Amino acid sequence: MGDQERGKLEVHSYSAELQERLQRGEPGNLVVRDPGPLVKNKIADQIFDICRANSLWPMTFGLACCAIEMMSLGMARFDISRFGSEVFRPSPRQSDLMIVAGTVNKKMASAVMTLYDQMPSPKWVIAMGNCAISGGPFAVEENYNVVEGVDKLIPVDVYVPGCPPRPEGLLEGILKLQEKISGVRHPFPQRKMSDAPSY
Amino acid sequence: MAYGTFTEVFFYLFVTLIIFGALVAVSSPILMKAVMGLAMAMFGVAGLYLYLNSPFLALMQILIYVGAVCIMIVFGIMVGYTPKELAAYAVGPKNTVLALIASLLTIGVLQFGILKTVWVQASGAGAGDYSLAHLGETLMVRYGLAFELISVVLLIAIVGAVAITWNGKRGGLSK
Amino acid sequence: MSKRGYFGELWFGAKSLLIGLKVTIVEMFKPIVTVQYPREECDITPNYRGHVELVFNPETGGCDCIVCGMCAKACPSDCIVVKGEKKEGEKRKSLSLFSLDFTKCSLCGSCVEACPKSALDYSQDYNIAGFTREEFHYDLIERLERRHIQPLAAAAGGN
Amino acid sequence: MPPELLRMIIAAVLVVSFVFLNAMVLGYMERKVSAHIQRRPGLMEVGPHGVLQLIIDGLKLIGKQLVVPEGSNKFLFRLAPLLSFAPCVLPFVVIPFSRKLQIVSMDVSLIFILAMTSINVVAILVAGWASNNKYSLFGTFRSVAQAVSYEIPMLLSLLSIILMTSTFSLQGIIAAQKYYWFILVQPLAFIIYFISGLAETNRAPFDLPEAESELTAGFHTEYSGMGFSFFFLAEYANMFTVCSIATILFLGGWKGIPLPLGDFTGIVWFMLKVYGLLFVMIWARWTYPRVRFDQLMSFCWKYLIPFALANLLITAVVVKLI
Amino acid sequence: MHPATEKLVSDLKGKNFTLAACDYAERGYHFEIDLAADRLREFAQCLLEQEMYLVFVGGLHVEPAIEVIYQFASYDRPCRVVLRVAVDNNNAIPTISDIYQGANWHERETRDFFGVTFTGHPNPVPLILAEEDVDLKPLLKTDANLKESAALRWVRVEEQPETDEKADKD
Amino acid sequence: MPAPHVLDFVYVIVVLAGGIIAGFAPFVISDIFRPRVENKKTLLTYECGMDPFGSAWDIRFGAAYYLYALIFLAFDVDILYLFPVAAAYDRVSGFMGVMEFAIFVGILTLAIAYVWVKGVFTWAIKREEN
Amino acid sequence: MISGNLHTYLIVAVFLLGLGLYGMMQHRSLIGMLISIELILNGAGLNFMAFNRFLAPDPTTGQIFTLFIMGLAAAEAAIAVSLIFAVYRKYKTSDPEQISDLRG
Amino acid sequence: METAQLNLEPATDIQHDNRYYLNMGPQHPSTHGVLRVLLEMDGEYILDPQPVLGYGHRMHEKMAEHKNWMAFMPNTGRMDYAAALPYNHGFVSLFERLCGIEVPERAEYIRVITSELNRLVSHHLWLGAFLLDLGAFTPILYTFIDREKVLDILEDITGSRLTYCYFRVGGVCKDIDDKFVTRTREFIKYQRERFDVYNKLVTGNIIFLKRVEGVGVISKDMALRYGVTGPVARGSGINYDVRKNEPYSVYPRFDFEIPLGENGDSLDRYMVRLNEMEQSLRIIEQALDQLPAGPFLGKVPKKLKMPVGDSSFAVEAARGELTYYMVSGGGDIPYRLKIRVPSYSNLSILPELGQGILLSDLVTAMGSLDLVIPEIDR
Ligand code: SF4
Ligand code: SF4
Ligand code: SF4
Repeated sequence: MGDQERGKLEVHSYSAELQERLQRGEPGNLVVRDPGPLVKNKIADQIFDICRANSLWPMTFGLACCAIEMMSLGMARFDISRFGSEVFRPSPRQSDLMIVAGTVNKKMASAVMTLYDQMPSPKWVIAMGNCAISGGPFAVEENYNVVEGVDKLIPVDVYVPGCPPRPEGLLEGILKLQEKISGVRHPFPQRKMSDAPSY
Repeated sequence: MAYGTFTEVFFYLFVTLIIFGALVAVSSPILMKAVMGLAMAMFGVAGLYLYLNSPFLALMQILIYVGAVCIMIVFGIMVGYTPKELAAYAVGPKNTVLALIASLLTIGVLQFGILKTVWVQASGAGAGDYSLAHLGETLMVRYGLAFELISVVLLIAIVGAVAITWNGKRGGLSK
Repeated sequence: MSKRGYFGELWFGAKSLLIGLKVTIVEMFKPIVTVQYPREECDITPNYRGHVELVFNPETGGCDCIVCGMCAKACPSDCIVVKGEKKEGEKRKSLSLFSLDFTKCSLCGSCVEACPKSALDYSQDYNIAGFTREEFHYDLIERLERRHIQPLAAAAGGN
Repeated sequence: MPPELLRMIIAAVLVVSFVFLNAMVLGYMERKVSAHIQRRPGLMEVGPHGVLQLIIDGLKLIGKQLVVPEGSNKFLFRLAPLLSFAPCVLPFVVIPFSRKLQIVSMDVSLIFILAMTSINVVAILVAGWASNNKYSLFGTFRSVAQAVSYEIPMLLSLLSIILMTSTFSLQGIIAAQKYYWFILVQPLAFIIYFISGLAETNRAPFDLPEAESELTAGFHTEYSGMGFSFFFLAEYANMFTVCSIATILFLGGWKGIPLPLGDFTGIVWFMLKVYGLLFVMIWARWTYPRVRFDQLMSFCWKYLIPFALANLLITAVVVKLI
Repeated sequence: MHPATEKLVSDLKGKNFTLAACDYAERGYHFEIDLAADRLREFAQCLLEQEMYLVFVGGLHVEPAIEVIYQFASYDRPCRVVLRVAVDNNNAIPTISDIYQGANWHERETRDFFGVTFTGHPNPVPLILAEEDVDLKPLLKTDANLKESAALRWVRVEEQPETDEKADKD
Repeated sequence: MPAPHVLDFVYVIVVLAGGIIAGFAPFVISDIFRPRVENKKTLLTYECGMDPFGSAWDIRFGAAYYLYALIFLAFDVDILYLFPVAAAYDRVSGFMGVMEFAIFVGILTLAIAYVWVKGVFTWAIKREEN
Repeated sequence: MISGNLHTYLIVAVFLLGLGLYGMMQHRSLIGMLISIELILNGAGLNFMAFNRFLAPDPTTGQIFTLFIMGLAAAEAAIAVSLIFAVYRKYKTSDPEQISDLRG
Repeated sequence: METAQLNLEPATDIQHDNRYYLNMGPQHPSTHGVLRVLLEMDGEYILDPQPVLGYGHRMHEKMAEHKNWMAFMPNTGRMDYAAALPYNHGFVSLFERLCGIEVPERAEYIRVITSELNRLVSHHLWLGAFLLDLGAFTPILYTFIDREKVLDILEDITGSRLTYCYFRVGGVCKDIDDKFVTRTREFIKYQRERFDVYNKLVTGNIIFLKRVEGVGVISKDMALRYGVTGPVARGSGINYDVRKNEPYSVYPRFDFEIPLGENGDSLDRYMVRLNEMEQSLRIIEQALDQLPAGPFLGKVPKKLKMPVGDSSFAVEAARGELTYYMVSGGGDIPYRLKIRVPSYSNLSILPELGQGILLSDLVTAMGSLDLVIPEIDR
């Protein structure tokens, strides 16, 4: 391969798709084709939903500072594995949950989109940290590179604010996601409302 | 015997495996599939060995052919070549029709021969000691020299193959 | 082959591997260190920086904010919007809007330090999560009132 | 229906369910043991102490979309998990769980197990190649080279036992350990066998094919949902097979101190031994770093095989002398 | 002064480079020098021979031309040298990435941020920004806040309010 | 007339069939219930989030791996010959058996020694030779 | 009983041989030929075994011969693949016209 | 089915070398976040690894040109999030030097203590991540247990766990108390014991040694040409540490050593960092002993007025020399702030380091460089 072509490989270029989404400010309809399941069965769906909610395998996908807190969550002090989510899968094919932990900039954005696409459905996204939610401290006037919120690129299910959020915050986000998926808040027994965060 | 038909069914299965596998092996353009076909045929042959009273050989067939030869072929070729390059190994013109005729002819002639020949069953054939230990004993005592020779053959194969492919330095093919 | 030689290597290696196994098995029987969060409350230090919050002043029954706008000016990310209005018969403006866009906050503390009346402080909310961004655009006055109504929560959030 | 056929079907059902059960137990064990080694509780919330987690995981994987990448060879891509899973149930047919509990007793049981486990390599080869993914191919080549290399010390160490017993029948081998376990006379063979077994099943520190930090997920990078889970089932089944062979050949199989459990004594002992070995496997996995590929290979060829050969020769001589 | 530093100064003087000493306590570096673009490589070569390593290369957008700033330091003594080189009319400057390999990325980055061309650079492709952003040059100032190069030179402001000047020099 | 061991293998085949069914059924169930959503790049080969460069099938991985397979093949077959020998080891008269066995193993060792000396197991750092 | 009949085995063996021949002639790639050779060798092995079972008085001879065939097949495969490597090294370029659809 | 998508070019196009290209990253477990390395490979060998940066670019330098020091403080804590306090330190010290602001002694001591604690935390993280790269999963959990202890101590005074914004021009924003002192002392004792576990589990392990010995050798000459600093340079035997070489803050008052390696391979870098942790403990101990009373925040004008001109300040961050170079045009907002981050130079050595080594070795070498990518990209 010549130097010219090599140079091309080394350089990143945005996809047209990314520019579209950035311009639109929302991911739009990502589904290209959805024949739907062969059989749609309510009860089966409910069972599967409970299973999905309790077995969220995240993808190892740390982008910046928040990634360290995401790692902390997997470690002994906080131990995400209590909820069966310690199986951090390196490949998107085997993961259910994408925790966007950190700043997404334009260069990274296309990778984020690709990885999201490559996850098999059903899939969920948690935007962790202010950067992933809205660009955080980098959503300033002179911003030329940071994407102000991953929800402009891909649909986000749960937002966990903070800079960085404490690992408990992320855990709370995962619990919220479980609630969203299965309709029940975990863990059992349910927590009393007064214990819930004050807001 | 109550299971006569039962086992017979599996006999047909094995024969089908052989035929189908062999067909895939010779006709599939994808190396991987061809080798899978080969493996299938080997399985079938192993099955037939069972019916020929030799489970040991059947398992050896699987171990050697499926577990070693097939893997070696695929692996050896795949690490060394891309499909495009493999395509370049064509030797001679492709002549399917001729090949078909020739092979059909061979099969026909031989079949005719087989069916026409009267095979004299030796007395006591198939009733001898089929145990593994007996096999081993024969191998060591009667065919002792051959036994050693085969190891020499394999040694030579290793030495030859390494000598051909290994260029003496770096973990790669010599260029 | 390194300096240890063929067998030395073997011996050294086997020994080191066994030592490794010993370490892990010893650790295995030590108590676990996990704080099982939703079931156990973790001890958050009182100095934890949660999002910014108006301080409740029990003497006045409200907050001390004088709507000077220093906090909004100090904020590097423009998270804070303060508005006040002058009520009839009052000398100073009173607070009518104090909104915080927590999603942009970097918890730097500029606002807290800039406030001349110490009317701002960090909250203790460490475990917030929500389904939309807008959930984190807080109206701090409303929050203050709420916590004022619920004195229990005020004790936790207002120190 | 002839009773024999019924027996066959029951056997098939038993074996298959045992494979699933084993995967669940092992998966749970692995996650719990690793957690405790790392001083955390591990699975807790799904079911009491998380016992239901593996079932939930399995169900979730069933409900997961199966992605067949565009560039892959779709037929082989789908075939590979099946090819990996189906043969790995077979060794269970001949494993003697106790004096009586053995589905089929063959003269050549050991060879049978070896033959069946060797098919797994083909499955990996097919899986990695069909994915058309560089990381998968990488993982595949490593995996195959590793599996085939370590098969040799494995065979050699087994041979030294066979030299002593002159039988390939597993029950026969257990019977030969009437007075002492073979681990006492063949410790080297046991160690070699166990190390090769670790490598054969791609367990850490030999988990190069799945080396996360290098190859993302190795040969099953592209597999999602069920495809992925079958590789795991197969891995766990193979682990069980490897450990049960070690138990039978070196640890006296189902033999043990009689317990007041009647016929179940054998099973209990057998399972205890096998899961004890499996625990060691898991323990080792969570202790060591991963070796490098060339080190892995040279360890096999420079240390294991020469030692195994020497051990074999010595055994041959000693057996004749005694 | 450290003998090696003395040698450096005198050696450079011999090659006709005059280092201007700076007050370390105020400015954090010891020497500064302005150079024309054509002498840059020679200077870098000298410094490499004196075992100075490259701290960074950075751009500075000023009138009349963008300046590229190099900082060198030494591993075994406190000695920092700041070098300023103005780019020529075509926004170009010779590369030193073959002398200091570490400059390779710094130069690519400067190219990204300021659009400076480093002539002779082996691999002049964007490093931090993407292909589409070649024209972005984010660190260029707008005309409104662009300053003269001379206006950014160190001036000792005695009348700094509320700060008491440190008087010590080395 | 099938030999009795054929029955054993019928067992094996039935269990294999059980395995295949057990391997198939979850796929079928999964096929029924699983979602089939496709995004734009869902079917793209994964390569760390970038579009892959070319096909993996166009890669040659070099002969280092191949050599292992090659040596393995010969070795494996060699060792498999030892199986019947080992089974009959107690039947063969003393000295001769040991000798034959030793020679065989010796030849095996020769192969290892050759390959070792050749340096196949040493993976040196490879610098590009210009 | 078809499984108890020598003819069956012989016919299957011949079939393997025929297919092997077909493959040898039709397949233009060396690898394809190697596969075909393996098929033929298998046919031979099957023949040996069948004769051993039905014709020979000593049941071990045929088995041992088949074993040797396997060993030779393995050695042959090893050498053949190495040779293919060598051939490839020798003739690096090849005629574009020879490209077929053969893949991996 | 039959892979018909594959376009067959004429055979003359067949590449006769074995090269191919492989993306490692941006989403890859061992690229520590968002580094993308474009590998030119031949089999398992890497011919040319080219890092492609920018996946974590967060425009810190641009933002610095629009903000006064206080507004830029949060950014300094977010560049190298694994060890944010040295970044704070360098930044505030730059202004203090420039504007001649006195810093109370106590503040300097607090800065040193917290910075060193932060260095410890960073090395904990590195140690775990490095071993994770080598395939050992458990050590990272052990180091994180220790790390959490420090984080608790730090959180107690700074309010955050990771992205500190604690130092201020003229001091620090919150005083430390006795609780902090006792907890830190306890921790020092605890940590010293933990080294034993690390050593037994990791340093003595043959697999680990085999993986790191002689891998990724950086010679002195190479280090010089690339401007490598920090533990990476010290691993190659270069006795360079800003804390000793250009002493700042109150570092000259402490007695500590600069651990040095010999060969410059990954093992040396590992040992250097491990010893550095010990040295950090020593510094903290001494600082705690000497801790003077007094104010923690000096007198600082509300609005800094900086003199015109350029100045630079170098500190020893956890990964090496961090240099802030500021050009000011007067006023309180810098005209230009160039941040020289240590990992940038340390990573730029990778293309040369990674030539001709195995993929696994590349992972080892990268791990031993201790990269924090958003720091590199800024
Ligand atoms: S939200 Fe804060 S901590 Fe998280 S990535 Fe962004 S800047 Fe870093
Ligand atoms: S903490 Fe900082 S970023 Fe957050 S609101 Fe206050 S000033 Fe703004
Ligand atoms: S700085 Fe304090 S007093 Fe001023 S507006 Fe903000 S909160 Fe109110």
